[in-house]
Amino acid sequence: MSTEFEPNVVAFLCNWCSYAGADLAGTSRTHYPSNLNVIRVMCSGRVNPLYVVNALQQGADGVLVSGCHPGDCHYMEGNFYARRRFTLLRELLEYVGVEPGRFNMSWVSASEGAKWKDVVGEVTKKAKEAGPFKQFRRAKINW
Amino acid sequence: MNNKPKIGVYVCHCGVNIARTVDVEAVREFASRLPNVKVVRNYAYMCSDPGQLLIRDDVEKEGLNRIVVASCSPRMHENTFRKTLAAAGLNPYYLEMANIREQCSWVHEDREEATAKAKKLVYAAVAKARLLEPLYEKEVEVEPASLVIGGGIAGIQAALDIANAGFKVYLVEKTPSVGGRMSQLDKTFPTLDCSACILTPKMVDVANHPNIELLAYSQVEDISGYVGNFDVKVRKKARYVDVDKCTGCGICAEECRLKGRIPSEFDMGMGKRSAIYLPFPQAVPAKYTIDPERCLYLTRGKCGKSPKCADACTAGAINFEQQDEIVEFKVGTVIVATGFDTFDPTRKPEYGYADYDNVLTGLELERLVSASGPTGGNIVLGEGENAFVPKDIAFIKCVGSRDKSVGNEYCSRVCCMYTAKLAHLVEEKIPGANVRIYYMDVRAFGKGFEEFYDRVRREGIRYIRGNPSEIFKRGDKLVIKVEDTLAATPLEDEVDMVVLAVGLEPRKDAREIIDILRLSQSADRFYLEAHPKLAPVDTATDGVFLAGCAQGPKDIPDTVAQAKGAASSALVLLSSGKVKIQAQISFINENTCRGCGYCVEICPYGAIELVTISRMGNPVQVGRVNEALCKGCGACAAACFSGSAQQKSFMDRQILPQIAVLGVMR
Amino acid sequence: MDMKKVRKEKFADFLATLAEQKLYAPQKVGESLRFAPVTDSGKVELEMSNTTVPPKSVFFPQTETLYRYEVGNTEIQQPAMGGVDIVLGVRPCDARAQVIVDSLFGWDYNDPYYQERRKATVVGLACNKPCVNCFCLSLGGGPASTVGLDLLMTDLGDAYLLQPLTEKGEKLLALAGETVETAAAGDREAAESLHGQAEQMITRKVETAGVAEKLPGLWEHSLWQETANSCLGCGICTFLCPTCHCFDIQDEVEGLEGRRCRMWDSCMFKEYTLHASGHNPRPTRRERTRNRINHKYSYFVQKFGHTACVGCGRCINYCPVNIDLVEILRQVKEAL
Amino acid sequence: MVNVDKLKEIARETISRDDVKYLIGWRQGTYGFRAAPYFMSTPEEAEELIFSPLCTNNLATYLTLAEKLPVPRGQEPDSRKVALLVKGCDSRAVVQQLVEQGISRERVLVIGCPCRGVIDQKKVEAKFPDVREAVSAVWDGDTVVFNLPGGSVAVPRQEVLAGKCLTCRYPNPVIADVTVWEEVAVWGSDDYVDVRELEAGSPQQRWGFWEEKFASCMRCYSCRNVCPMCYCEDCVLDRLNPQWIMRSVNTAENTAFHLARAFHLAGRCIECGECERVCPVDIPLMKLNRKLTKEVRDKYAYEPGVDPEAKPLQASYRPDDKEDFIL
Repeated sequence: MSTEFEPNVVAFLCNWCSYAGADLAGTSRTHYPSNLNVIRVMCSGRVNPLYVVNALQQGADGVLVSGCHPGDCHYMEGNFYARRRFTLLRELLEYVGVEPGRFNMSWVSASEGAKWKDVVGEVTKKAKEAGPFKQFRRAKINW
Repeated sequence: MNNKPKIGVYVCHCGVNIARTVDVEAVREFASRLPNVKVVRNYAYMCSDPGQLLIRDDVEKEGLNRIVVASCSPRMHENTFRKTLAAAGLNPYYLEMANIREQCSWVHEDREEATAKAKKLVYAAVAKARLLEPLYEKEVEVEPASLVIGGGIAGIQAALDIANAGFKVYLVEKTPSVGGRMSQLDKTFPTLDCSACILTPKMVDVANHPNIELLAYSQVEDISGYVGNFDVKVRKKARYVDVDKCTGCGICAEECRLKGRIPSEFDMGMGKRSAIYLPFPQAVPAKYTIDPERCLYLTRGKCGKSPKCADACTAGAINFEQQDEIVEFKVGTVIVATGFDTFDPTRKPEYGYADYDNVLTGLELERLVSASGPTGGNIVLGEGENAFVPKDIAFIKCVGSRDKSVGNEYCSRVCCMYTAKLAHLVEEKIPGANVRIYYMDVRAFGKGFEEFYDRVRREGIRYIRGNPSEIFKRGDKLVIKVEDTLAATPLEDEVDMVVLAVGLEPRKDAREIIDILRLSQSADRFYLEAHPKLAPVDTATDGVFLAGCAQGPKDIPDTVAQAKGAASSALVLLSSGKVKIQAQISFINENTCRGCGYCVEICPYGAIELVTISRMGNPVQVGRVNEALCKGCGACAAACFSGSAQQKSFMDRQILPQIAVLGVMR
Repeated sequence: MDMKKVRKEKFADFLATLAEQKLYAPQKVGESLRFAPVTDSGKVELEMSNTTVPPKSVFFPQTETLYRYEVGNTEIQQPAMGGVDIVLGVRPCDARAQVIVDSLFGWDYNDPYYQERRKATVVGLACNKPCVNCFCLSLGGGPASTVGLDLLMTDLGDAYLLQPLTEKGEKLLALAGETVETAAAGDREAAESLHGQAEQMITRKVETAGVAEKLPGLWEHSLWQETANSCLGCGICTFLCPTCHCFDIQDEVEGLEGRRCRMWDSCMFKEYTLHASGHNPRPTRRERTRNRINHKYSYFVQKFGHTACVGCGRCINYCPVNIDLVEILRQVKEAL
Repeated sequence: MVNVDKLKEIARETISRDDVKYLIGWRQGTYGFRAAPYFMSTPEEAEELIFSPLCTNNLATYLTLAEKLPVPRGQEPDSRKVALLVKGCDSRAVVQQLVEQGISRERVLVIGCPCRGVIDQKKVEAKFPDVREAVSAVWDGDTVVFNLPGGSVAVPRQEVLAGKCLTCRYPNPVIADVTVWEEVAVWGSDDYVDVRELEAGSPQQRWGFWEEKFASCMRCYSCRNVCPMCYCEDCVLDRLNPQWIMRSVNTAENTAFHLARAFHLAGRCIECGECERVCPVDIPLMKLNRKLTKEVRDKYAYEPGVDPEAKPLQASYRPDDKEDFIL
């Protein structure tokens, strides 16, 4: 077994597009790294930006939020709000010294199983490059 | 009541689909050590009857009260297992699924990695399952009636379908008569059948149908409520004619002092009418209306010694005292079929529509070629001594469509074909006419369209590829400045008549319905459907459907098809009589809500409103969710600073433990 | 006990003799001063008015693990206790404050975590220039008070005079060896003169006599509401108070590992008295403000015989809205 | 220009009105270069009112901080207005509170005080370290004059004004029922130089900048409590269920707290600088807030607290919002 650093990525997927896209990747038997674990929510607009901070704090080395392409939101507008929130959150995270590769967002539709595979590959690679997240990781600080 | 979580975890092999890559026994063993987990089992096919029976037995024997199924995607079998829970006497929302097939065993090859991930996913599901709460799907009754807004062909068709199924329909039409745009057309492409001949019977059916209440010359003022229970307020504008007495004989119009002096809307201003009028001969209802903005008596309070119409009306139907009337009723569903406006070509001043009499729009030409039109079907320009029959005729396509400069990026879908149709009719009516069509592209995509386009070209109509830059007058002629882009030559084409194939636009007053029904607009400003592919007649508001050009430009068959679709969607609700309300909806903790209204702004369904409550005697404003309107997207929850807005089954306190597990577990 | 002195150029060497010990001294953390473990003697900051965070943070850390456990396992592991040998640079007011806090942690229960740290040697630093809001004189202290100290340092300009007060203080000086020298004749007088000058600089005064007795009678007095009007309800006054000692106990779990810990709490927070039922016996800032003053100047006096205030002035210096304890006490005094 | 007598007169009139509950202004503090918030309910109290370079506190906070006491059965809640003195920056807080419906317009009477900048107490204390008694100050041209015990000293504004005042673009109230004196000319502009400086570093450098600062936080919540935009009944950041942030005070929890606080202020911070001013351990919080203010301005051309009719930034979107980082 290699002792190479394997990042831990937490992903928030909307039920209608991205989660379905991820299911399609499975149905099509595409293969991708196992570093990413999914939390299903109904809409990317449901993802509270503090989830991302919390995930980093709790041990994630990378976080992904994925929703429907703009205009395709099952709830019409959720991903537009998400886009604003996470654009700002990303700026804030980088500003305090979180590496740019750690937080990502993607639009993956229900038909884009192949894109999902690429996205997983990409965010895993970026998190790997950034290394273990230490800045404000909660675990065992001051224990 | 002991509701301490007792969780049963069921790990599915899915034959070998999961078991080949995931060590299900290891996952089972791992899960058995997790907090609150009482029972863990492996089974070949959890979704099979024996699989489901396992759960039911354990619930009964072990007293389980939360179930985690680690199997395929919840998008696949969540409903299956919810039913299993219900059958076992558990609330169906005590279920959480771990997707270890689509998002684990099928996408990972390494058995160790896949097993590790499956454990994590199971743990995350257990962590959430501990905190699940029971949810209840509420049902509301559906009022067995429907409102159709707009009396064009879309509204007529939808109304007839619903009425024929046995439900009451209120058909509201803004103008004095149903019929809409289709009634103004002469022939329809590509079959060239007479528009009026196929439309009029339907109009009459609407008027006579026992289930249809036609509210012509009326406007929707307000709609409140939610799916199944909309409260509608309609303003019936005063016609100043008692419709019960009016026989439609028309003597009043003959007698009117303003006879022949008011441009007829129906004839696009080219024909003339009286102040009391029937918009067109086949109008339904065949009742006269007094134009309150023109009638001398209504505008000046005086019409000679006495209004001639009233004097002439033997039925005594004229009533200048008539007032607008508000009609209120309840419906279960609403169909919006408000149609379109044609593009106003004065917004393209280079085409000289405002400057030159002989520049017409397609719809104006339509009236000219119509036998019921102002010229009796003869294409004659000018009046009196100057009247002439044009010989050189040019059409310009895509006027106001596919044109970012006027804000319309979309294709209007009908202009290519109506241009071909009109060109054909011109050729037919003016022997020897020299007709050419300036175009960017020809889109003849429908049934019989390409054949018709081909026929028209064979009839000698010239298609010249080029987008004219200017039209100006030279002597008696109109000159079109254009570059033939296929020949790469600049042209100055002298013609007698230019027909602008204007595109379709949303109604100028489209906003009104948006505000009333909380609809959205797509980028093209037409009403937005719930899903462009899979819910093309639905809207974001449950129970509200779209038909016809209100949703986007389309031709008559598409309009009718969509109207039938909207009607059948409405009928699903009407005939079942009940509608289920989502269970996984949002709620707001009124104790902690600060009333900032972010959720109200964000909710795409207008499901949240601010209400004033008393907090220890102090009036405070808080958000409140209308459960019938909420669709459970959770956008409010993400926007809420105080965490007061939450989505059931996706509450912060349920998601944070999932994050913790996925983060902490390596 | 012999007085010594350490020349400033030798101060680093002096600290080096304590290198084996776990030494805490004022240092800049972020943008403010507090007591922190010394890893680099160059970072020790003694040219200060006082630390923002009082040295109570050493003896009674803001967050402290009491024990650790695994979820589902009844065994607990206790962390190592102690970890502090010397606390250097403590102002006399803060040293007196710690003695006040001692009575709390050794009253009905001897708190081992606290007591273990209190075994540390406390090296004081006399104030040559008290701050604007110091009023220690009114509370029985002073710029060179020795209460709670094992050794008192006085800044003589080019050297620190070292005055051992206890055996622990002597021991520390013994360790210092060659880095310190015997104080010269006149050093003591110089120090005393500085102490006297410092006392002169203290202009703020409170009259504490009778306050404890009077406070209960002012329960419904309007001064509490007037004070609370501008109060933000933050924790500055209590967190920075060297005698405030309230704490909360929480279990914090990460995955399957957990710990029980305690952390400072503040009676100025709404949650402080919030019951699980939702009832809050101190529902507004008025009650909370009243409680803070009553606790320091009445309840504590009744229980332990002395006020829980040493006049360090921090609550006044740092209050963002100029709520001034001296002023409140004046109002209490004047109230009818 | 600053006619305090006029201000007192207006205050007296205002407080005499039947429909005004109390008036919040400033008065001289108890020591040094301080002013203190001042709650007045009688006309006589107006005598103590001041408006000077010492008046740093943003009193708009008190509009939302005011506790609603239980109304005894059978009594009507007090619906009288609160009158409030505002500087330019403070007035933006009032506007934003209106946007977010934290207050209702008819319950507030805004008395506008065009302002020439308030002091940074630390800068002044560094200049006059030995001053112990309460000192008043006035504006005079481009200086601030301190009436020290030994005589008045004029100091150029640049040397003593708070950082936010040096880049101030809103010295005049953007909302007011009465404006006490004529507007002052705008002198500041803001290029977010401080933010850009930090942005230029590497992630390691940026974290290096923040780490110790966040580590030094005691979570006294003064930054949150003083903020005129933070007025939730129950703040998520110290809630126990769900617990977003543990009570433990350490770098991880403190950082999460500050990120969450800053994010909650995205598109809402009106840059009154109070959080930074009150921080007892001097965390440069405005440097954090201003990052988002800058992004909000650059990306969405949005500025909070200037238009009471505006939609909140986080509750609106444009279909063509930038999305260059999205995969």
